Amino acid sequence: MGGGAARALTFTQECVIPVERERLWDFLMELPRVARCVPGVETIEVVDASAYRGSLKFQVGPIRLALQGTVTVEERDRNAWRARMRAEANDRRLGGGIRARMSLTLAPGEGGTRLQIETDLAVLGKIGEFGQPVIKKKADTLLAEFARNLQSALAA
Amino acid sequence: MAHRIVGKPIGRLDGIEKVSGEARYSGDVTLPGLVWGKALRSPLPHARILRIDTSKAKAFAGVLAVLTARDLPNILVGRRMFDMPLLARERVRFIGERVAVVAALDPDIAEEALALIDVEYEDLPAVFDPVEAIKDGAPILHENPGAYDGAPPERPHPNVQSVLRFKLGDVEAGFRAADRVFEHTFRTQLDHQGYLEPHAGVVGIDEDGRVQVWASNKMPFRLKELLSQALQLPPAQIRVNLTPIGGDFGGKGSVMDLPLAYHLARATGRPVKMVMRYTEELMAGNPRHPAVITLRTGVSKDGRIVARRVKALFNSGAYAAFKPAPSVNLGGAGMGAGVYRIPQLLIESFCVYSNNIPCGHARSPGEPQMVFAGESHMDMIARELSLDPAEFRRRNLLRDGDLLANGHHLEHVRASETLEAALKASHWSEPKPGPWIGRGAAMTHRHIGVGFTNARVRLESDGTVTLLIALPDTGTGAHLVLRQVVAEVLGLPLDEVEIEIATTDDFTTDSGVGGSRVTHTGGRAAYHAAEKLKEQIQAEAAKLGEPASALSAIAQAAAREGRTLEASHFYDAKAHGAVTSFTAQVAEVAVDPATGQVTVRHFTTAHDVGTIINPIGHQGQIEGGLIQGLGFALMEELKTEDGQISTLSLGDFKLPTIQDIPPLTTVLLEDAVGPGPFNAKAIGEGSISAVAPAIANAVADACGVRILDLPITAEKVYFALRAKVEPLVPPVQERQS
Amino acid sequence: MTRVIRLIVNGTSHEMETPTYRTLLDCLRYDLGLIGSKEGCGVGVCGACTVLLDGKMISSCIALAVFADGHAVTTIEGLAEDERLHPVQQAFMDAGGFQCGICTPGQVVSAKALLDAIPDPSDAQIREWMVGNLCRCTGYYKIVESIRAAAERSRA
Amino acid sequence: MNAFEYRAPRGLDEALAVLREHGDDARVVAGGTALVTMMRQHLVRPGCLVSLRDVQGLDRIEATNGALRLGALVTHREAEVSPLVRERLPVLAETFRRVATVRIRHMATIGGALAHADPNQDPPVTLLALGARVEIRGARGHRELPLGEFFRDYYETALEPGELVTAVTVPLLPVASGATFLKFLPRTADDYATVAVAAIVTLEPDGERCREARIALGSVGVTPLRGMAAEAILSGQRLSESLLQAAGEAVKGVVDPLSDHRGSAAYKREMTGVMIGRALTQAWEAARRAR
Repeated sequence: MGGGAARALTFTQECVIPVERERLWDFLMELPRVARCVPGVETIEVVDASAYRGSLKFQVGPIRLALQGTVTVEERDRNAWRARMRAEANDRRLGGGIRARMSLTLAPGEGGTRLQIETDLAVLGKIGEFGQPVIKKKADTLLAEFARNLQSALAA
Repeated sequence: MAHRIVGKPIGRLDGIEKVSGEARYSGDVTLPGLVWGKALRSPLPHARILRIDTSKAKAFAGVLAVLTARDLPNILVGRRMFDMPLLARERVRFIGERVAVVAALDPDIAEEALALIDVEYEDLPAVFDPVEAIKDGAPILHENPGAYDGAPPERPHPNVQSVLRFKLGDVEAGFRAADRVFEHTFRTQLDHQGYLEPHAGVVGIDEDGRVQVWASNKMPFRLKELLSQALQLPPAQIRVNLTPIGGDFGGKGSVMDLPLAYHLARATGRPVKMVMRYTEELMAGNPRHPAVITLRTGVSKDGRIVARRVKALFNSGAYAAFKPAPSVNLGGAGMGAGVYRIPQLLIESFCVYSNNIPCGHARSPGEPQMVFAGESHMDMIARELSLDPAEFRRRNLLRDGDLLANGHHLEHVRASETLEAALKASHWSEPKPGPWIGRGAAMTHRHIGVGFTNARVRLESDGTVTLLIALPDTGTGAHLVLRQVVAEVLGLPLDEVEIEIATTDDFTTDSGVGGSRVTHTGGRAAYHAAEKLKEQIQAEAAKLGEPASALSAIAQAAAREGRTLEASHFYDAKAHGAVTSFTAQVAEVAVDPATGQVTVRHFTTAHDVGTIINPIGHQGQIEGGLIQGLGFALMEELKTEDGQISTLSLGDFKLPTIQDIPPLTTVLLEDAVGPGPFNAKAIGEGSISAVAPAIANAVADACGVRILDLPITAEKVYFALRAKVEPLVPPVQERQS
Repeated sequence: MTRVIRLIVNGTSHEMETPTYRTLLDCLRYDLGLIGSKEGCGVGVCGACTVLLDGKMISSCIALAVFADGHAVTTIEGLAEDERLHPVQQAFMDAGGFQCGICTPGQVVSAKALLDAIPDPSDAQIREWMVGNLCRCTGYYKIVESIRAAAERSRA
Repeated sequence: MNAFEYRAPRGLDEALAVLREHGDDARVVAGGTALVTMMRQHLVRPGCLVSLRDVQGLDRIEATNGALRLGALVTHREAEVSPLVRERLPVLAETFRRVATVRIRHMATIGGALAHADPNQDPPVTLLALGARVEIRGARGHRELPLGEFFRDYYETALEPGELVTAVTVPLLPVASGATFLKFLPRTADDYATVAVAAIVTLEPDGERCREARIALGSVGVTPLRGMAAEAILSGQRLSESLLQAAGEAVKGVVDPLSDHRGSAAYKREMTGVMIGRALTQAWEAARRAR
């Protein structure tokens, strides 16, 4: 059993960012900046202190998703160095969408801070009718790329 | 006794429209001004609907109407228990539930418009597995199911739809008396009936304000009642027009989209056609219930069953609406007793709510699930007792005077003859042709259906006879069978008896097609009506001094006096008789040890049948049911992950093809005593249920691997084989709930 | 967007204006009223929509009507010759090669194409050719018999 | 389906011009078995559909020096029954024969199959093992790519916007070679492969040792894969159980399957090893006979 939307498998990305935990935390808590590290993100705007609205383009071969939706920061726990956020986005033209719950944890690591991103992704509606496993795989690679971009953004 | 027409291998004379493409199914019906309806479905398994915005869809060119629950009366529909809204109201309970409906000039425009409807949801906790669903603290699907019309009183947990019990003697005492007790748990998958005609319907409101309905539905009179309730209209204002049905297999008995088509017709002032895409069938039809079944059996030293307890959990999904039985459960649960005399028996069957597709009836409802479990269990016990599985069955088979789980006592029991016939034909006792080859046997039995049917026969002025009947043609060949019965009684050639398809205006009632009923009830209704007409004809002939064979002269004489020779009969078989039909099947399989692939090398099916009225149609029922059983055993599965079905096309949900069928031997034990015309029995549901366990038992015999959950995929067999030699292997693919 | 196309259906030429998105199946069924061809799976798997395009069997549910512009289409309605059933049609009736009949037009059209290509097919050839025509009623045994019988009848 | 503009150019240059004109909004269609299905599912919504069906000269199968050249519009069925393909490259004809159903093979084209780049298709596997090259035409003219460089990812190829596949060239087998394509279908006969493998074995003059082996794998990665490590293990060796074992282990190392209705990733990996062992055995025997 599981709560809410139909779940996909959970992906986990791990990477070490060569900066101290505080700096990484502060960076991550500024979502618009983080969003620029997400491949395909086109716009991101602040709704309120914990909610953001944005759009993302994402392609699986012939299928092009233009997702519009919101990201909500559900938890900011600087003592536990953990943040949880929830993304909901739909593609109007295709009639479908995605739901993602992400949890970011920061831990001391070799020469920097170990960032762990756990993502729980659901693919809904029409999009879900097309090879679920393929889209999961795609999302996985997208998150890996995000982690790499984050690294370089902070290294700079 | 010898017959002229009954029992003759007559081809499908009734099918000229079908082979020529002229047959008009519901989806082929068209009316002036007809428009198309399409439903928007929930992408979430359990959520609150916060907001629906249909403005963009309404503005889309070619759209005539968009309706949500707000626009409809707050009516709940069902076949027996009324718990399903026409459109989701405030809350969705499964992925695929209808939340809005659109009418447009063509189906593509309607589907385009669906994407323009904005729905805002708020997730609710969901539950998918039936075992989880009845634990304390599980998410609750319906606050007060007991309040629904037709809801059975007993409800040990709010997520239980219904409980069905079969009890003989004192089961605990039985277990105390047993020398050995065995317990095994089995799982069966979610499976679609697989008819190739998706649900289709046309609803129009004629100039007299009557609602005209064309629907792929096998019970026109029940449909009329259900629509009258769903639409809040007097029954007289609804006419159901019969069309051929493109496959039923139990799945075509609900109102499905018809109430929505009606409301769209009201909203647009046009007749509305709604045809589900096959993807919608697989996502939101009413498929076969998945099951979790535990059997506990106590046996004596000499291999006799002294007690059995069966607990079945059927995962019914979000609504009970698709189950027609008064129990709102699956009668097949009674097959937990198999074909065996079990003095102390307790079967408990629970249909459970979960956030999955609502399940319904499928060919012999509940039986393929229960017989897979029961007949696998029998082989596993036989192995433990070092008995030949056939011998273990022999010692326990039902005999004359024994009781079924439901308390019916049996006569003319031919269980052992049927088993022996299958064993002989399959060379059971001969050595197997090679390594990795195994044989497995399984048995079942099926009641001869009951119900009520109206038939009317009329002598036409040209001397031919017309049979008026309101039983839809689901493809079984029943209409041809009924013509044969009438022709036999009246001594006419077959081509002088025609069928006329009635509407719901022509009769007052009829229980329709299903439950292995039609040859019995329709056959008897036609038989007695024909007998009555025969008497009239003889009386007329005597008056005229004509031979009774001078039919046109007799008809014309009556016509001159303004009379038509016509006779009707209403046949009503209420309770099941003391006779059932037994089936024994043997599968011979080869297992590829390197891949786990199972090949059925040969299949033997033996049936205890009555008088066969049409051998071609009869054999067709056996073969069709058997291959459905093969698909259930080896390949068919609607895979779900947290309520989301991922096999949403016939490219992913695979049905057996013409290259997947095994060589087949059929054995028919004829001339039994049957309640149908000329001693006929039933055959439609006789061949499907024992196939899976026969194959599972053969796989175990071939390679020593016992598969407890269907389907028996190559992967499961492969990893089970590996597990025998290596303890640490990847798990067999995650089990589906 | 619409397009004017010309189809030669069962020997008769039809010129019509049809939306570009119209499938050949919908064009036959709704524009021309030839309802013999059925939509089952809608993805080219089940064969209920089988028609012959220039003599070759195709899935009309995943072919656009515009694809057939200027080409010859044979449907189930075109098999019988002046009220006389095609041998395949007769054989399906005699041998009980159908039950509900929803797949039958596709079965018959495919079987006709088979006998046009291979007048005397082996059972293996019948099964390989017909694998794309699903039938849920018959279990296929009587379909094989029907085609065998039709082959014999055609030779006679 | 959404409303779209339909264009059916009769020549290649015209087709390229139409593609330039419509850019990102245009989709190319030939047989339509993949694209029309996705359009019906509302997954693909082109503004303009450019059909190559009427383009002349892309439907030929011809023998060029040491190779077969199949035009992009050749259907799977035409490739399957072509006497030329059956005589020169029977393994390729057999591979096409295993695709879906006769009806689909009548519709689906070779160019379409390559451009669609679905890793679950059969022909790319055999074509990859055979060392086929893809001919591409675009605004900037003509170019050619080895198939191994053509597939990039799920449904993604090296085709630039506005480019088209025009043909595929397939070298014939060297002497003393045998080739086998195996499609593992544990469910139904009309299913996609759970695993598909192609193996080509070329023997030394001694007729015993393997001079060269070429292995390709389908349905076990984001593109069809080459089993190079296994090929290296085989070259110079004599056929033996242990050699097949080693080759099987080697291919298992390169695959990265997805769990789906046709099997879990773990099962597909195991089956790749089994199938490649069987394919190599058959190819080896064929090579012996071919001497």
